[in-house]
Amino acid sequence: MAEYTSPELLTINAARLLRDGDVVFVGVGLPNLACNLARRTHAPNLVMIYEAGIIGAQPARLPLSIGDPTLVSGALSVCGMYDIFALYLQRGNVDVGFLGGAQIDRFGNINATVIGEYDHPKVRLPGSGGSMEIAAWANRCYIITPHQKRRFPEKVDFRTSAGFLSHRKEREEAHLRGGGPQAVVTDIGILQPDTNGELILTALHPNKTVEDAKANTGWGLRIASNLEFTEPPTERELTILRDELDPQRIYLKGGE
Amino acid sequence: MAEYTSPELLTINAARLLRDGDVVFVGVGLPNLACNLARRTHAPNLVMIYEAGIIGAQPARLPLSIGDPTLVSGALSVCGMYDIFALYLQRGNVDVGFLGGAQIDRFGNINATVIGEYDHPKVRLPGSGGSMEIAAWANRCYIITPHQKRRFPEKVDFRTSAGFLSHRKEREEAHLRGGGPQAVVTDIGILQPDTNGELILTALHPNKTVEDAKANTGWGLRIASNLEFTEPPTERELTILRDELDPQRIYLKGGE
Amino acid sequence: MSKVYSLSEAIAKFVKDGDLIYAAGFTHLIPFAAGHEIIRQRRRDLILARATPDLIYDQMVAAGCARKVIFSYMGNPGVGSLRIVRAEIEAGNLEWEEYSHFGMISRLQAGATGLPFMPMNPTAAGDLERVNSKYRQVIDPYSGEPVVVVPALKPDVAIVHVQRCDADGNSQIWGIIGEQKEAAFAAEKVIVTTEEIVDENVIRSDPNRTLIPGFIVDAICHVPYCAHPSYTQGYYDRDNAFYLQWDEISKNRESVKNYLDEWVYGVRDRQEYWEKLGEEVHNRLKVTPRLSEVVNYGSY
Amino acid sequence: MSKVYSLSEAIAKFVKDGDLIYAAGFTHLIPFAAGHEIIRQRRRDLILARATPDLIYDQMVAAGCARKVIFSYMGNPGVGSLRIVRAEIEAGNLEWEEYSHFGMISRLQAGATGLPFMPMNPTAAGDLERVNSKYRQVIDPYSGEPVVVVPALKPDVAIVHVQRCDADGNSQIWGIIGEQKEAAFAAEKVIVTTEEIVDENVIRSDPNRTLIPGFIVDAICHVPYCAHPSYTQGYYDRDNAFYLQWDEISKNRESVKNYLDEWVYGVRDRQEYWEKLGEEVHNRLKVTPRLSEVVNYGSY
Repeated sequence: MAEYTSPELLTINAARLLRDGDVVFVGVGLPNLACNLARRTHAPNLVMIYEAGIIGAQPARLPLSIGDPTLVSGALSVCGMYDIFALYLQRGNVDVGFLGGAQIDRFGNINATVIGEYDHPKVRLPGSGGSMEIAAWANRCYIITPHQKRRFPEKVDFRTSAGFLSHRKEREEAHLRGGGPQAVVTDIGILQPDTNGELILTALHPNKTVEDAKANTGWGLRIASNLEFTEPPTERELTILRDELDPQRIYLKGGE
Repeated sequence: MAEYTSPELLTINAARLLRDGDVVFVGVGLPNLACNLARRTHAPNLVMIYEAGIIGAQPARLPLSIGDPTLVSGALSVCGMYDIFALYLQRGNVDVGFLGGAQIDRFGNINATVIGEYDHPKVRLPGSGGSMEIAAWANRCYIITPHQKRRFPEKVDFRTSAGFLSHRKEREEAHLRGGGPQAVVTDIGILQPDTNGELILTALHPNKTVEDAKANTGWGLRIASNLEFTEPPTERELTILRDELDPQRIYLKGGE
Repeated sequence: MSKVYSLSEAIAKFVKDGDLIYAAGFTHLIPFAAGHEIIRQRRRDLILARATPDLIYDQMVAAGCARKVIFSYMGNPGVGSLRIVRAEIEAGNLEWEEYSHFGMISRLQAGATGLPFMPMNPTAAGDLERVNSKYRQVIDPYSGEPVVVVPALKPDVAIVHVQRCDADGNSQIWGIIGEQKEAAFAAEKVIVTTEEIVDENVIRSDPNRTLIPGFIVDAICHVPYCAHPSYTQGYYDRDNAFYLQWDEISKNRESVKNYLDEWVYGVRDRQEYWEKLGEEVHNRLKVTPRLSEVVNYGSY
Repeated sequence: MSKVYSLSEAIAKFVKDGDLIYAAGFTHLIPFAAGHEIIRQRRRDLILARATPDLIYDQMVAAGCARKVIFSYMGNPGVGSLRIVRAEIEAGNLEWEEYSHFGMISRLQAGATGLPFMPMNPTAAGDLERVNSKYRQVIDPYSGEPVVVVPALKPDVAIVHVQRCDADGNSQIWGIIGEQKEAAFAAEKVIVTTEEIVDENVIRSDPNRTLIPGFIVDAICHVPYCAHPSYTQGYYDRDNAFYLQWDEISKNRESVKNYLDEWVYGVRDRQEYWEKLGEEVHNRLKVTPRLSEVVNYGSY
């Protein structure tokens, strides 16, 4: 079995969740790599949209910021920021959004704003950016994150973006057009919402255990009755990632 | 004194009301000619905006419709219809609007919608177009119209756009950003609102009389105490209109 | 799967009786060929929405396709009255729903942006809001003052004519862009008619010019001269003579019937229509080039 | 009267202590030269609004120009934390007002379009709306459902960097256009900085490219390389190395002070700054051309 780093594992598993034809609202870093990997494997018709207003980018180099000029040159369309959020995201033209944050709680709510009290922050984080709307309006959301106890509290300090709130029913009653988080891809396995919207462990990566997952989760993590095991990264996936997509290992080096 | 047609008289008097630097929301026909005449005489920095989304047109031929392609080629800017109404008109970037209609009443309200009952129209007119917003939001509005009794009723059948409503106070209480109609230019003279917002005769054209005006107005037209007389069209004004702006007499032939 | 269809296939597949249609284009780029194809396919009970119904809806109403029009200015632009629509309304044969231009375009803006309504500052005119109950008010929570709102317009089908697009429907438009983008995003289905289908690289050379992304487009139809007697900036002129001629034709039903028989039912498609117009018209509407300066996007 | 000023004249004339400033540009076209000039002129008590404060506001906050920031994402894009703004907020030295990106840009959209507020569909996240009382709700009069609203943002001064404009300020932008247009229309005063002042005929050759009309512009400043370390599409690349370097510099106040002394207070203007950056940087940021296809507007 091939050797791989944790970011490679995350990226490959995120890529596999994408479907051909998906319109993806994507940031830089691992989500960008995951989309490009999916495009080169099972999802050649995937469309990448960036919050900077870029549709159908064809970057000639690895983009280093959400507004990298390489995303613009050769793109299919570029529009303003109001339009990208309104015509694309709010209107319902986005299938998939990627989210991240400092804390993800039991019901998939995310905190990217503040640790401690909002008015007297212990640690001030970057804030929502586009994530409040992505979480609400993209048809499906995926979260890519290292699996650490401090990142998975029972309840987030600040709800920057909505998962299932306190229960799937609460999200449904809010009439949000998007379906909420569909999977959290970690370096231990994959968490997915159950019928109540609670994140439970549905898959383990090779050589990882249920105990690894439980020990690194801040709530009493439940395990799916039909727990699955992810296929290890293939040589092909790793080759594309390493040779084509991030040859300088800017995002793929291990040790995050 | 030079001979001139009624449309020439209207156009020249409308042109004189424009100021250098004015941003004018303009339609085709006489308002377009008036703006171009003003640009060639006392208002070289006047900016013409068309509801089709055209800013700073430099037409090489006389535009025959509001969306004539000659208005686009060589313009300074072209934007969408939402933007032209929102960013320009609603935002307060338009100094002057031109209005017209089948009926103009004592307080400068205009009907461009229907003669008779709305649901069972005797004569169905084109409707508002942009005039509802122009009348409300342009800083100053001017109306160009032949002076006929049926066009000047005491009260319009349908209020397509707001003049001073029932009184200047009523308009002020509506907090509209624009100042309302400033002048109605007719082939007899000029009507302007008094302190109550009622249109009164403030100027007569050469060879016209107060009696002409009264006989052709559908309410008891009051006469300004300092009634003025307009300067007759000059040779220069007529020459520019006839030789440069409408050499084929599409809009300037007499007899309307 | 290719989304490139002939116009007649696209109309057959995507336009149903009873649909709310928005054939876009403010004076410019009006998709007359699509209107004629709808007439030929004898669609019925359509709701026809456009800021300015223009000749295209006058003809569709004359042909019996519509049960209702939604508009903000019902005139023959630069000429005068829109005789057929007007007569049908005056006779009580046609439903209508009416806005100001800004109200109409705000409805599309709401539809396009996924909002339930769009606010507008008050105009105080009052009567249009009184007769059209879709105009409502909300109170601005910051000032306590009223704001006028109109509900989102979401056409079943938008038909949008463009200068050029690629085979996936990524579409570039210049000149008057009117409500082309908003109509496409507001609608459930989008039919793009285009003067040219170009290589994807032409589109990618200038992404800021692309107003409609291919993935919201359902059908792409290559229809040169689609807009006549309206025009396509840079491709051919507006046929002003026909707008004047229609004013005469539409004065009586017999001449309207003759027109439709000859120019709509009597031709197979737009190509035949264009050829039938003949050399004189072709030459009269020809345009000499006036090119944009290039811009440099840079190779990154 | 000419509206062409040197940048230092324009800042002196149009930016006052206490003003609400919107230096526009989403990653692209950030007017760093204007930020540096504001620092050199020692403006105080500014309210600095931007979706992403970016390094420009980190530097202005470090220099003591600001009393408050308004933002929706406070990071060093592609690098990590925005250390100075973050530290000042954590220390309680800096007021802040916070939105999501869509909330922020909706505020500008309302300001630009002359509306008192803009509606947005609910996101249900709740906490940001709880801590920021400028978020309000109105009830959609059609469905009875709540809609979230934010009030218009009307900056005292917008600073907008563009690729090219004419001497009247008619400005063309391509690449990421972010909130450039909205900021200009929303603001009371508009300062345009430009890579090039071109002949009016260049602008008129492609009117659809003109996002900002000259008559809303108060000052036009010819400032090549204004955006460094941000970039101007087609003119020079983003200086990613500097974004990484700032992450180090901003770790302590001494190195920040040294940076400002050397690169802001220590140079007269952008030209001196650019020359000081030196050949290696110039070459590293050079861009080879990639030109748009032309379009034909036609001679009418």
